Amino acid sequence: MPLYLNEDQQMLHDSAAEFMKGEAPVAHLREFRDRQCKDGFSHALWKQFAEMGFTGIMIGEDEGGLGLGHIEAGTVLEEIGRNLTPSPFLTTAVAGVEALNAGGKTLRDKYFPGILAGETVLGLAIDEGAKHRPDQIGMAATREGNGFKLDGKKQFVVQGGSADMLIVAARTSGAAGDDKGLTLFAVDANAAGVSRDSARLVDSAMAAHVQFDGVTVDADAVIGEVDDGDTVLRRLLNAGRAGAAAETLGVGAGSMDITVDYIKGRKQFGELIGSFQALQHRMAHLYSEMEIARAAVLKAQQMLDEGSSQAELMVSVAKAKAGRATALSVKEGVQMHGGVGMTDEYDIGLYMKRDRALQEFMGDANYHTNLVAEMHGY
Amino acid sequence: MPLYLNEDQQMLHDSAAEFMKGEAPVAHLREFRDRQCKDGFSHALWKQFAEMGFTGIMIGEDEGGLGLGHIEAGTVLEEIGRNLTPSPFLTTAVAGVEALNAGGKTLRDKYFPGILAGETVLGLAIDEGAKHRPDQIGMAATREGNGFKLDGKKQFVVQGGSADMLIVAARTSGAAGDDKGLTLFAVDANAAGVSRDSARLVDSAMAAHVQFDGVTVDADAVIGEVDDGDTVLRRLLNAGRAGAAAETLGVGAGSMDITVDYIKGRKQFGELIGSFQALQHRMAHLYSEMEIARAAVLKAQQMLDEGSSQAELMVSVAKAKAGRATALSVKEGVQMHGGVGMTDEYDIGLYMKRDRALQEFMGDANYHTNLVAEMHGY
Amino acid sequence: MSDLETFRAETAAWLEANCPPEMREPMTGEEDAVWGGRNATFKPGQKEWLDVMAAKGWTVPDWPKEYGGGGLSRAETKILGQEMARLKCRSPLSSFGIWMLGPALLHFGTEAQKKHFLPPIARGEIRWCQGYSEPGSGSDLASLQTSAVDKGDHFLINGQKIWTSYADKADWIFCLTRTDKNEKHKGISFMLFDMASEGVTTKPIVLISGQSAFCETFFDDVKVPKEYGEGVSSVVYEVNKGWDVAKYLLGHERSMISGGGSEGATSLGAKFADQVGRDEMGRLDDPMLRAQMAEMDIEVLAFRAMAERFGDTFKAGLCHPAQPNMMKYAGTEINKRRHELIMAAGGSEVLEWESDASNGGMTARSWLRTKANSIEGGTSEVMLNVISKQILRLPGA
Amino acid sequence: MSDLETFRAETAAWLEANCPPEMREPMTGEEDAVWGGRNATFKPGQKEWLDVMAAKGWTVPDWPKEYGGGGLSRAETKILGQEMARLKCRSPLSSFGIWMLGPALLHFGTEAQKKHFLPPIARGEIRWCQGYSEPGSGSDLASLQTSAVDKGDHFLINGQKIWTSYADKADWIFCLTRTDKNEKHKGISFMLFDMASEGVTTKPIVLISGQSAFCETFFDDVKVPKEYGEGVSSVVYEVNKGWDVAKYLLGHERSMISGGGSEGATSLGAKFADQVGRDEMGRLDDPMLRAQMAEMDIEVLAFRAMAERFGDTFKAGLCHPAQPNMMKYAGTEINKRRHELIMAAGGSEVLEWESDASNGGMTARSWLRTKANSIEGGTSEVMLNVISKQILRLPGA
Repeated sequence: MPLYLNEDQQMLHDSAAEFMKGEAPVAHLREFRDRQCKDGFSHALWKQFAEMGFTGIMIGEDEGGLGLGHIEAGTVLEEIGRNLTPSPFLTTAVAGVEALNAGGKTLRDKYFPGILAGETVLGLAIDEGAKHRPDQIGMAATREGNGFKLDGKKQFVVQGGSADMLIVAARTSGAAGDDKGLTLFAVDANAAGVSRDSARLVDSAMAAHVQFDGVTVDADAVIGEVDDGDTVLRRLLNAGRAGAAAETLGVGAGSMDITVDYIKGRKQFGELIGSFQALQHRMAHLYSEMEIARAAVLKAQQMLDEGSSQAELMVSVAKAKAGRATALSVKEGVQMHGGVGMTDEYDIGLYMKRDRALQEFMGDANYHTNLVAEMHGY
Repeated sequence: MPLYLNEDQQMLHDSAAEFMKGEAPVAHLREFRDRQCKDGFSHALWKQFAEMGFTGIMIGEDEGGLGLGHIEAGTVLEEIGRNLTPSPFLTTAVAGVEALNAGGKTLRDKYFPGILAGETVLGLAIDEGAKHRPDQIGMAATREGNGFKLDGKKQFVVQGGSADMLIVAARTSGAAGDDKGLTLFAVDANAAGVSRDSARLVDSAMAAHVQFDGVTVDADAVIGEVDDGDTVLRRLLNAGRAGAAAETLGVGAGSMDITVDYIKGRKQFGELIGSFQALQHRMAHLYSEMEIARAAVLKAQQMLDEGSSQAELMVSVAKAKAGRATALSVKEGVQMHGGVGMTDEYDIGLYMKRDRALQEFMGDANYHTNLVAEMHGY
Repeated sequence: MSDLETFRAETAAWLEANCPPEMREPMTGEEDAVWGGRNATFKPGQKEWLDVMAAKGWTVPDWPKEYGGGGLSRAETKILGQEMARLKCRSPLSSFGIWMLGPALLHFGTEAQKKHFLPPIARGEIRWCQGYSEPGSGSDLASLQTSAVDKGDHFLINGQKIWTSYADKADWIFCLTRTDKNEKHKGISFMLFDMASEGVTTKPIVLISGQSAFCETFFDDVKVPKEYGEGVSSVVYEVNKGWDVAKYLLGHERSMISGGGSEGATSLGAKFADQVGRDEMGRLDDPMLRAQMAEMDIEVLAFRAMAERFGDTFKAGLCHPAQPNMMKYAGTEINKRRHELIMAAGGSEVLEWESDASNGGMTARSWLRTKANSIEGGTSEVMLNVISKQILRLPGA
Repeated sequence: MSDLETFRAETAAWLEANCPPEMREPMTGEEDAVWGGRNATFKPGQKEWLDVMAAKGWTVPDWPKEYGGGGLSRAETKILGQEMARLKCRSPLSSFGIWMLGPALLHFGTEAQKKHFLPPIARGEIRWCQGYSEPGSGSDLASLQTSAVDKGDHFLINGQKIWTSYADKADWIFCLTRTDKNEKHKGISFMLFDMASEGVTTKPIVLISGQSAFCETFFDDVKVPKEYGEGVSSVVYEVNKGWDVAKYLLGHERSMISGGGSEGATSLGAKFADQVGRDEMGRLDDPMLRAQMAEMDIEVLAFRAMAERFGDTFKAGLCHPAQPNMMKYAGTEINKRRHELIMAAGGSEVLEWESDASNGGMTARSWLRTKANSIEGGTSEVMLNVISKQILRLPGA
């Protein structure tokens, strides 16, 4: 398959671009931020996502979705990134749906209709520390009667406060660091024993600390197989990471575009600063980095869609490369904007903030670079 | 003490600069290279070094030297670096003398007169692998009669082929990786059982692989104490590393200077390429890096001279920073010279080659950066 | 005992006797700084400490006595600083008047101007702000457009300034204005006027890191008298020669900012290793972050040596006059990278912006604030231009 | 069976039957390449393979038959390449005539020029070299000064070229000359002449990596006839329009060089871990080098995806026309960094320059050679200029 969007994918990309720009541009983020919205995103917008068909992209056609893949989800995510649109799309319709796709029909029937309608929001309760270390999950799920009892704490559950269901990774056997013994659960966010404490993040998204105190779930809540949560978790993580890379790419591209526009208009010393060769070379270098990141992200999505055995390697390459390139983009963006880049009035600072939050989401560039070394056996 | 050269040090620096430029500029290196000189340096020049007093800088006044320190040796080394002068100064008059200073009078009386006369050359037989790993020395020195028998192999013994005496680090107890158990020996390079195989390096210096097959030395050959070679080795390494950092600094400064000169004279597109802002910013950044490296090197030398307990940390900082800054200098130098920078006719490529060899000498920037992390306990 | 030793002993005794105990506690935040001015508010001990120090002239110990200073020699001033540091006495007064305007007036002012303006600065009675940058004039400051039109006995000021720190709290402003539209550098004047004048309004600027001391300041037909008394011109130096004053102060400012990289220069790796976690070998358990932190250790320790060398060569007059530009460039760039690593070490916890756990997003706000380091006081790009032209002598474009 | 399937089967059978066994061994070095020309020397099998391929026109399979080509369609050419790769047949002929001059003549040449010059190229009878750069004209190629003065029936050439690969071995040269001193780009002509002409001398260039194929070439009153026969002008396109031809070829060249970064793109860390050593956790035992190699894995794998995307979008006509500049820039810069890491992994062993152990300093020479990647075929700086102007549309200075 050639490494560019086919006609259908391009059409989806164009409609996502038009939609985000029209319905949820940066001003939309500012609005939800400034009114201190406790959910951090617009539920009405989430319904519009559903009307556009976005929420069903990764749901099978026989279950009411579009039956498409990571590339298509990525086109929407790139535009979310470019417009800094706050939404539960990545956690719910990409990573969450992919996890449920790996589980049984009962859970899909339970949650997919709400997702397709833009009513249900999922939270991913994976991380337990300040850094993403899915191999170190220690939260306990002990068998009790026909089901399980969950005890422990999860962090950085983005939109966890407004989630209807939490996908929880916990240990049914083994200890932190073991390969096997994880199980994934679909837990009602309002179940007894679940307490959520949300904090606004630097990019104005809301993320919850979630405490589980003897939360009981029955066997139906298991996504996939008991003790084989690793299989489901990998699909969830691959989808989430590739998706986050695509969103990051959008952030970097958006930041680059507004910076190029800015330096084309700003004069100092009687000349447009965009005519200064030192800035030109830095922007040309950035362009090159962003192009390479785009290719890496698309390749990772394509490999996931093809079920390639090397997909996981490429997902880490994509998350790391998109992360580094976009970090450069927002850094150059703020610096080239000069003083106004430091003000809340200009958008470039918001791109820097969103980039920062996305860097941490599901592993930063350092984490994935190290994974690549490990996958290469050194 | 203020962090700049005092009047005496400045005078020494000026005389070293004048001497190197007059007697051993880059053309001198080319001459010795092109005639395939098997020693890689001029013995006549080494005598001139002695006449200038350079070889005695670190030898005590009561033993016929100048009784000066690392700063003074560094002024000479910087000019050696700037002129790419081939000489055994660093191995013999700096690292070698410093090791002998840590040993007994018998050895000093034996070797100092020859060094002061510019007749004796010392080789440092420390490394056993392709990378500098002094904590991994495994070569055996077994007790035999009143002395020791040495067996093993040493690598990257710069000027080892023309050395009169080799300072050899070997194990009298313990195993590779142990803190204690090393002993340093002064071994006649022509002793029975010593075989030397020299190869020309990228920078035209000669380095030997030295094989020791049952080489017997008596107890007088021990520098310092048996099993406490670490103490002597540290002094040797600190002197060698700070010295190599100073020489590296000279290489970087020389490379920067000829590049600045080149871009001030080379025209393309009807303008001096030195007027292009992109090159100006890169050179200004390089200047900044070189200045910082210079401060770090001087600080390390000063701390060694003062006997500071933090000197070793700063020596690693200096070797790493000078290494990185100079690597940047030669890289920018070749690139800004363009095509002619790739030709043997221009000097810039020779700076790149010398930098490469100096990077490896007594630990590259990666090695020392890692050491700094370890010294900081993480 | 030498004179200086006597001075040290007496100073120490005086400080012990006169510094209120509250003023010997460590400062806990920006609000502990005393800025003085017409509308000054004081916490316990602050006013007493300011007054007693001002009475001795020790808010500005090295200024001449006739202008409210202490008349101390350079050596005595240094000793005073050392003793204050040793006894943990807080600075009695923070002031742009002391840091910026004072040096300019001492260098360029007339005798009458010095007598008029300097003593109230020394006593903390008048709080000053700086009116330099404009929305269209950042790096190219000399392109400023705020006009001052000569109306006989006064100038009429119209225009807008930006980045005027604490303009909303200042009493007076030292301000660059355009007095000749046909010249660039030679059409600028350095003017002093009251922020309470009719037509002056200010508006605080919200930064990406949150609230800030910065303001936009607007001048709408502001009348500035030509004289505030006999020989007390509102213009420092001469009309159309304000750029000379500004340049003098910019150099002053740059050498003040350049220390950035050495601030809090302990090893980040040592600081964060336990928090991030350690691997089986005891190393910080994020090999890439460890590598970056080790590189940062090198950068910080080397830059600290550079700062020492810069200080020593500067004092000895051995330093290139453009060297502060190099220090400013390198110091601010290192500091930005350092804060990136702090954010990476903190992970999702330091992403929180408003929680108690994150202390109101303090780490993230500090990180964002560092992004201004390489912009304020001359951008990194301007610093590099200066280095390439003035130090490397590269040809003009 | 479709026509193409038939073609594939027949081609494979023909190759099996006609390719000498020696020509199906892997090449062991540069000296295994066949360059042809008047003074060609051949190893066993080389001449046979060249002649039999040339007879079918398959040294240049996609050129028209009347010019010595195979007349194959694009699809057929691709199949021939695939079958040759599958059967491990070596390329029968390496030639700047095929790679550079051929495309230029096919695009700009007259019918007579094509008939005259192309067939001997296809048969490997005439070996060409390229005369572009001059000592004073590198990045600014159009400033070239080698003069061609119109003397009625011939041009008189004087000047000097540099970086003429294999000039000492070439029979003819395609050469940019200045035919109008009053114009820059519009005063350049693209000329063809015999290197055996009186007044042509060459001198090999020694690089920092050692001997090289590059030469300096000097023209001292070289007479170049205006015609080599009826309608066979020595000038391609028109006099003073040589820059159009050169630009066409430069674009061609850049897209050829850009592959650099993906060459030998296995993980350096995986390759060198055992050699450098492993720590207790099985990691490459040089934590900083490991971090750099992991970064390089990311760079190389991402660039490989980029190369694939570039190829795909290029073929589909979806790629920005200036994109080869970005590929050339990124690929060459990555390759340089990659070789720095190889040197660091090799340590003192690869510093050896002339020893047997180091295979004559092969690693070090390769490392040094990569430094030219970002200079030849357009410097990185020129690439960045082009990207900023043609892709980002940033304003001119």
